[in-house]
Amino acid sequence: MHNNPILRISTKILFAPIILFGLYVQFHGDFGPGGGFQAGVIVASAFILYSLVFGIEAGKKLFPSNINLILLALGGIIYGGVGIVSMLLGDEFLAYNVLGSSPQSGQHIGILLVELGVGLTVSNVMIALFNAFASYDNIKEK
Amino acid sequence: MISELLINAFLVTIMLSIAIALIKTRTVIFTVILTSAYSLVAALMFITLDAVDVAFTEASVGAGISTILFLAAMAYLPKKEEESISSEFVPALSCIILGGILIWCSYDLPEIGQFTAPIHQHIAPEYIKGSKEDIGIPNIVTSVLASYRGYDTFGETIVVFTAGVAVLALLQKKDPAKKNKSQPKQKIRKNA
Amino acid sequence: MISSTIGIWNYWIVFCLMMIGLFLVIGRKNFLKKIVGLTIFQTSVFLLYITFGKIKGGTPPILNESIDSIYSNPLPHVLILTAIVVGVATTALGLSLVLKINSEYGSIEEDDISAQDLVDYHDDIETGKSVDLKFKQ
Amino acid sequence: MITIENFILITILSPLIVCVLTPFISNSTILRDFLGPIGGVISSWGAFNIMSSALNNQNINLEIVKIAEGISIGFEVTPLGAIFGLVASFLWIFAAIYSVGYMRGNKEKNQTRFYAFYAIAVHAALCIAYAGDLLTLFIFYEVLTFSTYPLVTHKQNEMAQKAGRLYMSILVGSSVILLLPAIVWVWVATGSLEMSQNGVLDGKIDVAYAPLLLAMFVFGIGKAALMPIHKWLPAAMVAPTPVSALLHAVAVVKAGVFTMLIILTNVFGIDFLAKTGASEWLIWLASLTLLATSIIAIFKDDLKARLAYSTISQLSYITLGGALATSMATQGAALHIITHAAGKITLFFVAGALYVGAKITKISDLNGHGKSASLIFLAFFIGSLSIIGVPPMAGSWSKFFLMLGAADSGYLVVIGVFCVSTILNAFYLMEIPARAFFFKKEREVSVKIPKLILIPTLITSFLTILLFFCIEPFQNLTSMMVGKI
Amino acid sequence: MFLAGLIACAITGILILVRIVLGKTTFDRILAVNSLGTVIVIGISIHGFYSNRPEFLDIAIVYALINFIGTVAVLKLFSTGSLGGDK
Amino acid sequence: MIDILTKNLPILVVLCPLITSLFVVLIPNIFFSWILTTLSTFITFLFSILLYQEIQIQSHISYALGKWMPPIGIEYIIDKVAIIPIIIISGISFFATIFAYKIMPEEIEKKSISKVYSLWLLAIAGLLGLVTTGDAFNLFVFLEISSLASVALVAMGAQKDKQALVAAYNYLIIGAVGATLYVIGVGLLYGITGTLNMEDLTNRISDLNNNKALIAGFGFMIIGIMVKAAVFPLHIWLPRAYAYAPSAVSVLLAATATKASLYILARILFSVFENSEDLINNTLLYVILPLSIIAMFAGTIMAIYEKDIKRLLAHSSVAQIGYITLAFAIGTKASIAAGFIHMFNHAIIKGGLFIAITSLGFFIQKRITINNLSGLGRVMPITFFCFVICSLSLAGLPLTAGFISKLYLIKATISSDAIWIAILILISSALSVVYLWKMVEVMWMREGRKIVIKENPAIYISLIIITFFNIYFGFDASLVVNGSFEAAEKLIGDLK
Amino acid sequence: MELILDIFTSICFFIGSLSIIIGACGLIKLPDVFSRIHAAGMIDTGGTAFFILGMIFQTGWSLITVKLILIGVFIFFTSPVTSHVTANLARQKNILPVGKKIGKIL
Repeated sequence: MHNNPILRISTKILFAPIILFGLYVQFHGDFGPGGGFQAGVIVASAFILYSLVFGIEAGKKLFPSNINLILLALGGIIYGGVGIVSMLLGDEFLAYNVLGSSPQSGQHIGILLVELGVGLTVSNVMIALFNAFASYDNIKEK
Repeated sequence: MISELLINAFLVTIMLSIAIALIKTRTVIFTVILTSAYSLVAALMFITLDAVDVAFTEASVGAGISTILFLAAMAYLPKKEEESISSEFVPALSCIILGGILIWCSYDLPEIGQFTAPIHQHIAPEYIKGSKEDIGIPNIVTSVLASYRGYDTFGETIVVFTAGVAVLALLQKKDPAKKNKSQPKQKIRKNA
Repeated sequence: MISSTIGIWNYWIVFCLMMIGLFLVIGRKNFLKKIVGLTIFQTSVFLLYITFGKIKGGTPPILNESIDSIYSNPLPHVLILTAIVVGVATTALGLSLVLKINSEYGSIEEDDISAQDLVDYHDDIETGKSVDLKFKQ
Repeated sequence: MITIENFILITILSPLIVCVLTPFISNSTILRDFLGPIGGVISSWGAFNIMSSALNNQNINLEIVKIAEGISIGFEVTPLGAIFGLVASFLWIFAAIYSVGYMRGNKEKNQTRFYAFYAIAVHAALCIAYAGDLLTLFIFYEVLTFSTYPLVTHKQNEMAQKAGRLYMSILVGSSVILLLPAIVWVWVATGSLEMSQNGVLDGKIDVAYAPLLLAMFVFGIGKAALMPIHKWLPAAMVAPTPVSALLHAVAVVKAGVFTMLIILTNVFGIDFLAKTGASEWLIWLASLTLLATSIIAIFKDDLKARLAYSTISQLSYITLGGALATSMATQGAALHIITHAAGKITLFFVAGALYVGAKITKISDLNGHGKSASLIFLAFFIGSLSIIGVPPMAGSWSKFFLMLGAADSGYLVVIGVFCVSTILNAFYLMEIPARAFFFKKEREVSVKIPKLILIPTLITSFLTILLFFCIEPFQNLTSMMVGKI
Repeated sequence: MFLAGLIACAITGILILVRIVLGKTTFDRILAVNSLGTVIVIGISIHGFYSNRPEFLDIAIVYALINFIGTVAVLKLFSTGSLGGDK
Repeated sequence: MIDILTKNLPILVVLCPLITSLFVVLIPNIFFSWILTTLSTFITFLFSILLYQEIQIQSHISYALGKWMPPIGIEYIIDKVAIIPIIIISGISFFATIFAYKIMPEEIEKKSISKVYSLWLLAIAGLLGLVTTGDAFNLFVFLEISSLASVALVAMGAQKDKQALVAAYNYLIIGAVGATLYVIGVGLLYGITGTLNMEDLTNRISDLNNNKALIAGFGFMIIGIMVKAAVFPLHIWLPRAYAYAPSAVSVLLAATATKASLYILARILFSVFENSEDLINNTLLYVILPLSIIAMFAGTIMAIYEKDIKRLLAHSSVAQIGYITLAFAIGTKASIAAGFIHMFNHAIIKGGLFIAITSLGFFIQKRITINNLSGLGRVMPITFFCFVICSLSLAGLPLTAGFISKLYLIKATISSDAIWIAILILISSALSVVYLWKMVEVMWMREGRKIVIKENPAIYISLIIITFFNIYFGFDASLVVNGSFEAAEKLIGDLK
Repeated sequence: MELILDIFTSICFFIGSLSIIIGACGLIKLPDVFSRIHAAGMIDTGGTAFFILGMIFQTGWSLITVKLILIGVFIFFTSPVTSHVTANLARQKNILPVGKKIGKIL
């Protein structure tokens, strides 16, 4: 597929809009269907498409695996961090009300951050999974 | 109402036929594609059942990502499924029994779509009301997901994280350069 | 009887789908097929939950000022969102195990593998020709 | 002034201290070897004091650990316990000296381990003697089983492994499967684990169930070696002889019959037994065991095996005495613990001495050795007479009381059994001195017996005679035991 | 009107399914699946309008995306034998 | 600050390992990742002890996550029952982590060690979350966290022995089926009650008598949990998973994994469904009781004929789980208390046994079969001694923890007029002496290879501590016994 | 006004339906992969275009319209690409159009 210029160029063109769409789903999740998971998967699928067309090594060059690992943990840390901050501010775990000036704005901030955490983790896990599977070589380890 | 029923019936028939085809087929690529199709049809079904977010997720996660994972894994696996020697009678029987129990109990389940069912009366109204008042987000699913049951979602993020770490740890590539350096290990052990 | 049957027939189909999935898991010996079966099984369970959440004449639970209507129950949707992701995590882990199994055993059929294991076990214990369990680098 | 409670601690703790100290001083052989006898002296000093205060009818009670609500480890001195404690601790002195001689003479390996476990076995036996409730009794009963396992399998070879397996399976199996539920049954029925002098079960348990409960106890106490579960005892003969002496004379089997007597008198109560006749079947079983094992003993050529079967039959005397459920018979049974201990330990000492001195294990090889080792065979002779029950040896007292008890209870057949068994006893025991003194020597083997073996053997044989004359304090204790308060 | 569109989509879907089942070569099937995806995307969009909640369009986009990536993946699998290669 | 701590203790117990796991995965250094893991488990243990003290004062803590009141939001419930598995899991995991220090780098590639520690913490966090949660669906999520993490941990044994992969695979599939069955059950119950909160569920099913969906939902839930708890016919994943996992992992799993599920089983039986008495009584009498009795014997007999030691211990776990479920099945206050006592004691016993066996195996560098153990008792006296103590404790020798549990179990059976069950329990426990003694005998009697082994304190320190607990709780069991009785009282009230 | 829009929509839908059904029939009827690509193209282009046009008539000008256009553009982009790659691969795997022999068309 590497030698197919049509596919390569169309992938390059589609790459940015897909990620844009992912971000839209991520941040529009409060108003329409969507949210962290879906956005994460869409963003991940952009990278997966890239890796499919240009090869896994190129994909890893685009998105190095150590950054992938850090972001993978970071998503969870953001999520947990929101909970811990709310705990430190004197409320229960994941009680977003204290995060903002009013309960509603607190909830908004909380949900935004939390969804961001979910999105980060999901997208990075999906990319990591794909990379791990696709670059697994079948030679018997001896 | 009839049209809803029709769409439902149509999709369900497709799902059943896919499932039966899955039992029949022994080719791995077919199995994978049929699974993907099953997820896709399930996503359509979710749409007709008013679960937009779920359909969204099922389409992207269930149909998209898992299919790609299946395909990626399939590349290294045998392409055909062998016929098993052992009888499939006992598993089939136990499945039929379980299914029978479920069908038996379904007579006491609330009818589909009935507004008076306890499930719609007990907690759900508070979410629908609260989402507007307490949280101020139109998408109730998001508000329940991220706030009311935010801890579930946290756990689920952790599940995804777990799976990621697990797969990374399992399928870690061994550095071919380091293969020869296994000798010092031996020494440590003797000292231990 | 008939009216109630119409009210619940959807459940029946869902149950049938579930059991087909379960059958694939416990009846088939191919490791990949088992995972596929698990996916089917779980997806069917999701359908069950979503069916519970449906209200006749309801709309998706996204508030809309212009429409004044009944919203379907959002809670099952949330639960299933969680469950879908859990399901894909399980699938991914299972697939990675299957990959490893295939590269170690050269097969993913249960019969084959247990036969190999049996031979190994026998070698190990009965004849004392013990496998050296040193850490493979 | 040392209070009587502290005496209990002294008695039971000194073997434990010996056990703990032994591994630490294993470099200095002499110190290590004589730690045992020293411990024995201290311990028996305590036991003497306990016995004297028991004679003064003092109530001695000591709670050590409270494990949980309603369960604790505690000690209480009963008359029977005082006797058994004295026997165990006093004979330990000689057994310890003897084992030093034996181990050195035989150049055994792992002596440190041996002494340590030897001491812990004695500790367990003493704890059984002074056990204050059923649970403590059971706990140390098990400790005794497990601590003697390394002793039995001391040689660590195939034979020892098999014997050890049998030993453990019978003793642990019986005690866990039957004794423990029986104890818990009593616990549930009476609401406590206490024992009392007149029994605790009267009125607390359905009379129809009493024989069943008794059976659970009787077969649960594997150490008493009643007929179907006696196999472990001959099997355990692979152990070094000091261990056999300990097993068959001092600690293990005596702990078994002691437990049996305690159960019969202090849990069931002899009145209750007599009233309900719950123990009737036990009389027949014990009689059967008694006769059968005596007959088996006759056909055994291995000296230690013969002694082992003899032990089984003598143990049945004690069980039978308890089962007859009259005060006389019970007294006789209690006295038999002492007298048989003194006699049997002598016999085992002799067997060990012959093994060390001339590597003789078979009776048929004994012919004509009487001259070269006359003192040893004399000791054997005295010991045998005591076991048979000939005055002026101690054994005559216990047999006398047992006969009286049998007459009291009305089971005249039992008297017959006693008589037949005495004849059989004489037959299989007297063969040995007879062969030694009167038969012709077949091969020339020099018998050299170390002093450390000879001296304790002679002392214990002398004890059997001494006991005949000072039986009174013991008899007082036994009558206290059956006395109604 | 919308229902008519839906029914048309359903009929088309069934027809395409027939092709998938008949198959012949794998590429036929891939082609058919791709077309089926398109039809389903249209169907989802129409269903959104039919039930007065056009939010469904997001799903349609995702569906199209997944359809595309899936097809590319299957094609890649057929051309190189694995998803990882860079041929 | 202290105030925040005390207020949030229930969640902190779970959160501590959970959050740390996210960081551990980023540390490439073996030593530092271990330090962080140990620290985290230690703090968790500390938290659980603080929680225990808190429980003595308050007796029932309900923690509303996100400040949403229970039926709406997710609730954490900690009472005198839940505290028992919490203490077990956090305590054992702490000692297992200490044990892992030396043994983990030997069995697992250096590159993946930090990931393994991360999974390790996730498994612990999952188990703790399982125990603390008061929400039926949240339970499923944590069930999955713990099972996915444990599956991955088991699979890491593949670097030693490829059978670990199949073991892990079976564990995964069976576990996932179990979890899905559980979800079906929860779904059916949700369908008829409309709630997921367990306490709310209890109230709302009280007026649903003989509802078929209720019965089916209950059945599916129980089956799902029984799979996870390895109750007899559903235990097939367990022996292999324990046997082929890396040493440290088998210690962790054997001591903790099934305990959490057993606790959930007890809770579903006696707390969630307390109002449908007929259903529960029938289940106990006709399902769980026979299964437990079969499990007791099947597990023991399998163990007797098994020659791979880790599998042997795993079979024995099946039997011991049988004891615990049997205690639940009798259903009186005393017997449930006995079940909890045994749960606690079995955790420390199995933990000790697995540590001892795996450290023996660590030195022989072979699969730990019965033949390979010969003579090891003489070269490794400390480990051997601890092994003997722990096995005596398993066999129920007096003055060890195992005796206490057996004693109370038998007392409970006899006082509920089931003397034949008591005898059966004792026969099975006497049989268990057979396989334990077989091992001791081999190590003690046989001549081994001539090897000089210096035992390493880093390995045996946790073994000695756990062995000490085995003896200590044999002497002073009042803590465990009182706690268990309070738990049983809390579960079934004063009714029985 | 609405009526006119509805009529427009109806017409569009009609054409769209017609084209997808014809495309599907083509998929079944036509003899080989290469010719079937044409039929598939019918569905992908004609059908999508008309249906989306029809729906745009319904919405007026809003975010939904943008999304609809996005879908249209996306499908316009991707389906020819996939068709092309499919045909390309089919050729590589030596699948020949009906009636052609190896070497003739290259």
